Amino acid sequence: MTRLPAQPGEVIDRSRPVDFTWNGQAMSGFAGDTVASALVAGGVRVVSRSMKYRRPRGYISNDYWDPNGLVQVGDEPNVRSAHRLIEPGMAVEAQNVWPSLERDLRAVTGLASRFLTAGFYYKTFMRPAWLWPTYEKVLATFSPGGRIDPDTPHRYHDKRYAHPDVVVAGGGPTGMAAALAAAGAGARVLLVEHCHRLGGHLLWGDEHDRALAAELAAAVETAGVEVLVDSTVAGRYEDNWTGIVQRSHPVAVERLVKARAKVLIVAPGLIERPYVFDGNDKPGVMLSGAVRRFVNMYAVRPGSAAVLFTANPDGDAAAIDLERAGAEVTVVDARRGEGIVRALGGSKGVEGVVLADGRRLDCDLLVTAAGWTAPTSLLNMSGDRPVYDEAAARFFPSVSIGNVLATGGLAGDGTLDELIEHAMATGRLAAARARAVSHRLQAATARAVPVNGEEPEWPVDERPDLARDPHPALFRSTTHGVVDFSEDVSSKDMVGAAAEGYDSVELLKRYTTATMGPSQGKLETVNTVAVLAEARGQTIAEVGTTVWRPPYAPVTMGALGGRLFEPVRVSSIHPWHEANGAVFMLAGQWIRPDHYGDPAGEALNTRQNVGIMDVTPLGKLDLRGPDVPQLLSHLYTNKWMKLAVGSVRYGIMCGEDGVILDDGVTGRIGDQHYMMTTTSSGAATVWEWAENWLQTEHPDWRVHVTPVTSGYTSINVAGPKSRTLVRRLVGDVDLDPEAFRYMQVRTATVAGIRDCFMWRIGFTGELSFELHVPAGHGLTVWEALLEAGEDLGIRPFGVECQRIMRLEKGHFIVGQDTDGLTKLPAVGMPHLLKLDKPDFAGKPELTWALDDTSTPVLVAIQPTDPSVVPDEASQIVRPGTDEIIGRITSSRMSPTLERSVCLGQVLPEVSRPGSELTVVMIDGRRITARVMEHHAHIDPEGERVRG
Amino acid sequence: MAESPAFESPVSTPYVSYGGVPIEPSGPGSPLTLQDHSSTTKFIVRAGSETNAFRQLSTPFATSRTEDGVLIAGQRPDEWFLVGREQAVRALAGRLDRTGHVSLIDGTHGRAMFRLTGAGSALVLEKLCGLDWNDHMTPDGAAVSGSVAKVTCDIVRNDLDGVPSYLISCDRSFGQYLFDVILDAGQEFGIQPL
Amino acid sequence: MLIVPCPNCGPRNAADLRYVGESRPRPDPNSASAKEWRAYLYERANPAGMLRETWYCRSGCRRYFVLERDTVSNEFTNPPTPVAKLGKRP
Amino acid sequence: MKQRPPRYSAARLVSRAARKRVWPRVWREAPLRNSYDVVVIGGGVHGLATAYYLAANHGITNVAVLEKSYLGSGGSGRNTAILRSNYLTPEGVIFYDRSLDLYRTMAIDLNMNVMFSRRGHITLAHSDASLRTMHWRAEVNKLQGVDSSVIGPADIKKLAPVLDTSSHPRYPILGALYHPPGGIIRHDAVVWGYARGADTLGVEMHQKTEVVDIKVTGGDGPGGKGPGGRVTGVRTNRGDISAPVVVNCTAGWASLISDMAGVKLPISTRPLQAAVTEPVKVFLPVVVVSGTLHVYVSQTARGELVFGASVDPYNTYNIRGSLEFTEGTAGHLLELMPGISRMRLLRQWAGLCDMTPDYSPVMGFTPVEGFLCDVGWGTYGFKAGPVSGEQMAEAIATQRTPDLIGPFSLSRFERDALVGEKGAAAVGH
Ligand SMILES: Cc1cc2nc3c(=O)[nH]c(=O)nc-3n(C[C@H](O)[C@H](O)[C@H](O)COP(=O)(O)OP(=O)(O)OC[C@H]3O[C@@H](n4cnc5c(N)ncnc54)[C@H](O)[C@@H]3O)c2cc1C
Ligand SMILES: NC(=O)c1ccc[n+]([C@@H]2O[C@H](COP(=O)([O-])OP(=O)(O)OC[C@H]3O[C@@H](n4cnc5c(N)ncnc54)[C@H](O)[C@@H]3O)[C@@H](O)[C@H]2O)c1
Ligand SMILES: Cc1cc2nc3c(=O)[nH]c(=O)nc-3n(C[C@H](O)[C@H](O)[C@H](O)COP(=O)(O)O)c2cc1C
Ligand SMILES: [Zn+2]
Repeated sequence: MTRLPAQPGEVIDRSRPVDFTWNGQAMSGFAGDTVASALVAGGVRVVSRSMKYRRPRGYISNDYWDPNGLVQVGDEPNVRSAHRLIEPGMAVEAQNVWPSLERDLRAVTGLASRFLTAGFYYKTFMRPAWLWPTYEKVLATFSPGGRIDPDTPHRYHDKRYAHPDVVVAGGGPTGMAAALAAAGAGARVLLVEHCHRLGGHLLWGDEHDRALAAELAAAVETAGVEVLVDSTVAGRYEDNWTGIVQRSHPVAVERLVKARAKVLIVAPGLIERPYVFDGNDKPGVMLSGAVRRFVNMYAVRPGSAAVLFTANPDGDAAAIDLERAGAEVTVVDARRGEGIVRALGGSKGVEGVVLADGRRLDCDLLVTAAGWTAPTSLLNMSGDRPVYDEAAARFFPSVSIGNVLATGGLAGDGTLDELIEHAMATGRLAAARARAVSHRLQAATARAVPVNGEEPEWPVDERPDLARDPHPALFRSTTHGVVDFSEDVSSKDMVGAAAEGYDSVELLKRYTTATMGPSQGKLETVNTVAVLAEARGQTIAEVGTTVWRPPYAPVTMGALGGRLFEPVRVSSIHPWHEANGAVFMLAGQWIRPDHYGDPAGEALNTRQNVGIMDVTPLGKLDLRGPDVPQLLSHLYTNKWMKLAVGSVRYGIMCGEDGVILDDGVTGRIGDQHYMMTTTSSGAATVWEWAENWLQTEHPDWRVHVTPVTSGYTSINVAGPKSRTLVRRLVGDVDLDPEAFRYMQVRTATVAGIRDCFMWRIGFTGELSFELHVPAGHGLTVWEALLEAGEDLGIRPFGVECQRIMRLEKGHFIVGQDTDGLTKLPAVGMPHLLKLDKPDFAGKPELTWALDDTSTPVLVAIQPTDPSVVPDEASQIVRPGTDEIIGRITSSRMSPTLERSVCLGQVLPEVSRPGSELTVVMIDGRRITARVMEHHAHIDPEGERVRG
Repeated sequence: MAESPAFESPVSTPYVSYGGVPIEPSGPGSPLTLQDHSSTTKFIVRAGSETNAFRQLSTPFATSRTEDGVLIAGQRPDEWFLVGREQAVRALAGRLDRTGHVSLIDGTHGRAMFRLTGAGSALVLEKLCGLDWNDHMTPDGAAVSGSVAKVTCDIVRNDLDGVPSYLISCDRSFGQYLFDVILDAGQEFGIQPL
Repeated sequence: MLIVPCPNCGPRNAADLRYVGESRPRPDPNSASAKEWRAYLYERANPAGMLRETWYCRSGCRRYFVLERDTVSNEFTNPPTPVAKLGKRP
Repeated sequence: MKQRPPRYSAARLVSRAARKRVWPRVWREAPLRNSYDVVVIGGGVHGLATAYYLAANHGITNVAVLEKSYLGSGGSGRNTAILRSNYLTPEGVIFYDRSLDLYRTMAIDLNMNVMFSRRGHITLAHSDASLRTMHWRAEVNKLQGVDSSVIGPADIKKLAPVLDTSSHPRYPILGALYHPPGGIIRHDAVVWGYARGADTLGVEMHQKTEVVDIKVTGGDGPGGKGPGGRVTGVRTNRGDISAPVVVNCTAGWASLISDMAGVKLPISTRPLQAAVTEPVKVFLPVVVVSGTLHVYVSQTARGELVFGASVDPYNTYNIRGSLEFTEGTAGHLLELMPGISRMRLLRQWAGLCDMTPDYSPVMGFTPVEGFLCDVGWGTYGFKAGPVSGEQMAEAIATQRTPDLIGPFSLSRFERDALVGEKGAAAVGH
């Protein structure tokens, strides 16, 4: 046991033991322990194996970034064991080991490591080519992560937006101080801390540090700052849109907070940088911060005989902590020119170290405190390009971005007091700038409370610069240590890659994969750059860094995806459909009945008796104003200036490129009142299309366009008995065929419901009445129809039946029988194109398209064998060849004709009635088919609809 | 004339939570409530700034006010919602000067409408809508349109006796979806249907 | 997410709007040559810098309007109402 | 005469390591000269392949590839590396299929293992309309000899067990277009392989060399540029270069380069984003695409999921990326495969795409003599790199447009002879 007696700053609760398993073995720790602290307390030294060479690895940084500390917890892969708290019953396993952590058979690759330099795979496995798939499978077994269970459910994740004045990323002393100062200056502040509690590095500091942490945390609480712990500011995006992932949430598994920060304060502190030397990845080689966290926060002693290589006060403090914990400590001080060269030891971990002066010391813990990496990630995302400072041996922010302010260790050094002072100044500055932004926002926002007074001054940044402590530049490329622990890349790999010409930092990265693993450069960036600089004989500043990109820390797909808002639309008859056996289909956002069990039967019944269909999704636009005819003439390709009140007309709309956009009927209901119908999927597009013309090209036209699709429940009553049925429910309209003719519209009272519209149109080719009932009474009318039509053999029908019937009738569907290049002349309705109008959308292209003989046209097609239904999208080829000259766009078995019927697009040369076509079936068979004279397979004269 | 049959709401009862558990409606005294107001009469007025009706309405874009029991909300630069009891709305609409290019459309059937009331109602909206619901940005009376859980809604802040309250309306076909989504978002704050 | 300064509503999330594209004058449909018309349909200036473009305030005021934006920095200039870009002051 | 560099092979890898010999540079750094026979602008897969095939197939070796940043810094280093040829138009299908042919033998041809993993590619259909488009593509493909077919949910589940093929999701999976020859490749290796191959044949690659102007004389436009003119060279940040042939292979920056010559393009530049998760053990053996949900995803040999969506909603040259992208795409991926909920996103990035109105490229000669374009690659141009290089090289060498790229000429817009690939390319990859 290496659990120490109670430590003054420990965050574990010894009264609450927690049992869990490690690779199936029972382990225990205390509430508050991380998986890492509990494992190390339990004597575990090796937690993983390295990615390529399978070398045993122990904790190195003991924090979220620890490249060696990724474990499998239940069905969750890649859990940060130095960050995740233990829970009762947790099943923790080493991942990426085979067959076991102790004996990984793939470790043989370690022996071959001198051949397997970075990028070796680009130079091998090429011949014989047929073996590559096998190599591929073998390589895949080296994939480094844990495993997922395909059946893991995506549990309840949540999202929210936030509009704070100031977001503070980082809850260390400076983040807390900045938050306090900003709140004190009147700002609404959101303080976000990646770890489980506020305090930052003070949590593993001395008594004075811990007292300060507690004091600041308490002050933050009373200051009304909203605090999110175990939460990460994952990204800063356009206009300070910040994404925050909140892991510990009372209701949801995780929650994504999307905050529009008026000012973002970046206070992430610094990340300790590993030292590159031979053997630096042996278990027991640790960073000073790791040791201090183990000892001070978790009362765990990670070793008993320590050699500590230090270049800074944090290293010195680690020595004191270790000694207090009862370890023997030998200090190797870089500031006195002392150094370490090589770690000694076997697969169980470090056993000794060779010093620069040639001495050999035994140890089971080798600690390094070699300097810092500035996690400038959030600043980079804001457009900052960090600059290297030789003297301080780390990168610093360079440009000042108005609404993103850096403070704390990231911005410079100094005493805690000085840092806190800088942070307070930053908080005040942030609050003042947020005030200016807020004023501007509020002044510009129509609905906001009007703002009084002048816009506040944009305060200048008068914060004194923080000092930069000199730090020895401890970089060594010649010692062949590991640079990227996640990716198993050594300095030797890098020097070799640079010599091969991958000698800019970006090429080096991509060739060696350094900085591309789970720690994303947090530990290894500066060392990578330093190695390359040395290899090229350049300075670190000249080499520059790779780009940091979001997220700041890896965040789960669940948190990002959350629950998707996917709206669904239903008509007011939907509950009835559900209760009456409808089989539904998705049509865009709509859910609507595809059929009620027997689409062919529905079709036959509608042809013989009467059927009703819920066509509510049909787009409906209410058009009012004196200039509606102008608008209609402009949108449609045919004429609209003389439509009589009570009449309905069909029209096709084209885009400016002449391609068919939508179609539908529009009726004139009153003097200046029209109702336009569009396809279900085209409703929104047509609305915006109409608004576009009205607002940009023709602001003088007085037309109000209002979408009323859901305002009316639309019911198509179709079939030879439909008039009989409608007559039973409508008393106030003369339904006589002469009085209410095909393509007319009336206002009616249906089943006692006033203000309904009734059109005599139909897509099915039957006599039909389309009823548009105020939606709050839609179900009433539907049920009234069913009741009144019982003796007439009424049956509801769905989309599939409608498709059969419209195809029998030869009506095309925009987007199915036409495509993204189909222009109006191709659908064979020349009467719809009126080029003598002064202007309409697409006019020039349509004029030119009339002369086009090379693009396909729409025709009706019947296979020679009536029992064969070629699938939709079957291709039509020139006989005896594979040359495509057309395709079937729609096809069905017609229950009425008891034969297959189709629509298709074919080249004009074979479009004449009677032309024989060769259709390639999906199974490869070729069948013959014939082009028909009319689009309509049934009733080409239209007697039934007019009936 | 015969009375019209009862108005069919787009929201079906009983109410069910996200997890499928039925939710009992509560009384008006509950701290956070969601109420279906879809049957309320809603007229849409369209009138350009050159019309008399525009002046009569005297409710600038993005604001609202109440006249004779009718809420007048300036939902778009040339568009208003008149919301209230049918008689009152019709009366107010009847008084509008219709000369010029003025349109009056009955939106009662086309729009679902819900009232979200309670001190925490802004928190519920914050989960669903990216607009800023803080008091200074969206004070009582504000009329705004925006996407709520990916459905475009017209929202009027219409406090009840000083308690924050929002009238949220959307295309009727989305009514059930939106009602469910708001109920779900409000679970952590103890929302109850009314 | 980008903030787009709607002249009616004020600053709004870009997701509330639809990007229509480069603002281009429509040639006279009765006299335009095929070359001119197709240039209108297909050619794009696509500058790296200031671009006049059309947006539609889909979830807000439902108005089309033209803004000028720098396609490198994504900052808007000369919005129809004086809405300064959030926080991007020097 | 230069010496041929040592070939890559396992045996040499071992022997050189044993003798501690460093491999020579993949490509050399030559001084920039002031004249070349051909200047290729853009060091992505298109530019490098063009240069390589000029040298390899036509013996034209006095060629410089000018790249303003590092090789592969554009779309070629940022793409999701999906290769397929299951397009919609016959023109498209045969064109992309030729590219796949070249990719199939590339490792051996270039002596660089580009790791083409021909694992199969499925495009999911969630509506009967998209199922119809899948059938359409499958039928066109078959007629061009390309292996594609429509399969049902049961077969989909067999290919990718992680997919939720039940009827519960908001967008249930109704079927898919299955394209066995599709797959993924190690995109950077393709770039390096072409650069190394071209270098071996004498082509020069110049990094950090930015073209700032193009010299044209005799044209109709201002400064003698534009239609009717002819190219005489380019101006760079490192000096002027004269060349009778200049090729624009700059993808997202294509309009800017083409403006320098006075040639107008039908191109809008939009960012396309992608992201990668942390690695986990391989569970997804095929490439999965869903047009309805705007996602495509594959798992690399290292175990990461690499995924992307459709282009960003507005034009910009800025590639900072957005939260909307990761949020939306993660949400859609979870619809398809709830089991990845606990995987973590590692990094997101973006690249610029040169979008054309019909989702087909713009290739070949322009109204300025000597100025050629190989642009308009949008979100789908990586797979086309080899065939484009081959055909562009042929066009330059023979001074006539090869049949394979005839349909993609710039003049098709003026003629309104678009090649509609939106149905297969908008999110398809
Ligand atoms: C996220 C993403 C995913 C994608 N996924 C796929 C996919 O799965 N499959 C697929 O086939 N395609 C995909 N693509 C598209 C594909 O990446 C591109 O179409 C392709 O890489 C274009 O190659 P290129 O050589 O033409 O251009 P690029 O690789 O972009 O090269 C152009 C080069 O020109 C340089 N340049 C620009 N201006 C100048 C100048 N003035 N002087 C000198 N040099 C200049 C640039 O620096 C750049 O390196 C994707 C693209 C992106 C962004
Ligand atoms: N970080 C260390 O290991 C360490 C150790 C000793 C001393 N110091 C010194 O501390 C002083 C600075 O204190 P400080 O307050 O700047 O740093 P700090 O390290 O005390 O606190 C920074 C906090 O920010 C959190 N954080 C970082 N990025 C985050 C993000 N994107 N989202 C949410 N939380 C995030 C971290 O978890 C950490 O708790 C400097 O002098 C520094 O040298 C730091
Ligand atoms: C197919 C593919 C896979 C990638 N895998 C990784 C990865 O595993 N780790 C990583 O950090 N980045 C990965 N990247 C992203 C690169 O690090 C980098 O972000 C991208 O090439 C864009 O360059 P930039 O971020 O420097 O602008 C990958 C990129 C691509 C195109
Ligand atoms: Zn607006």
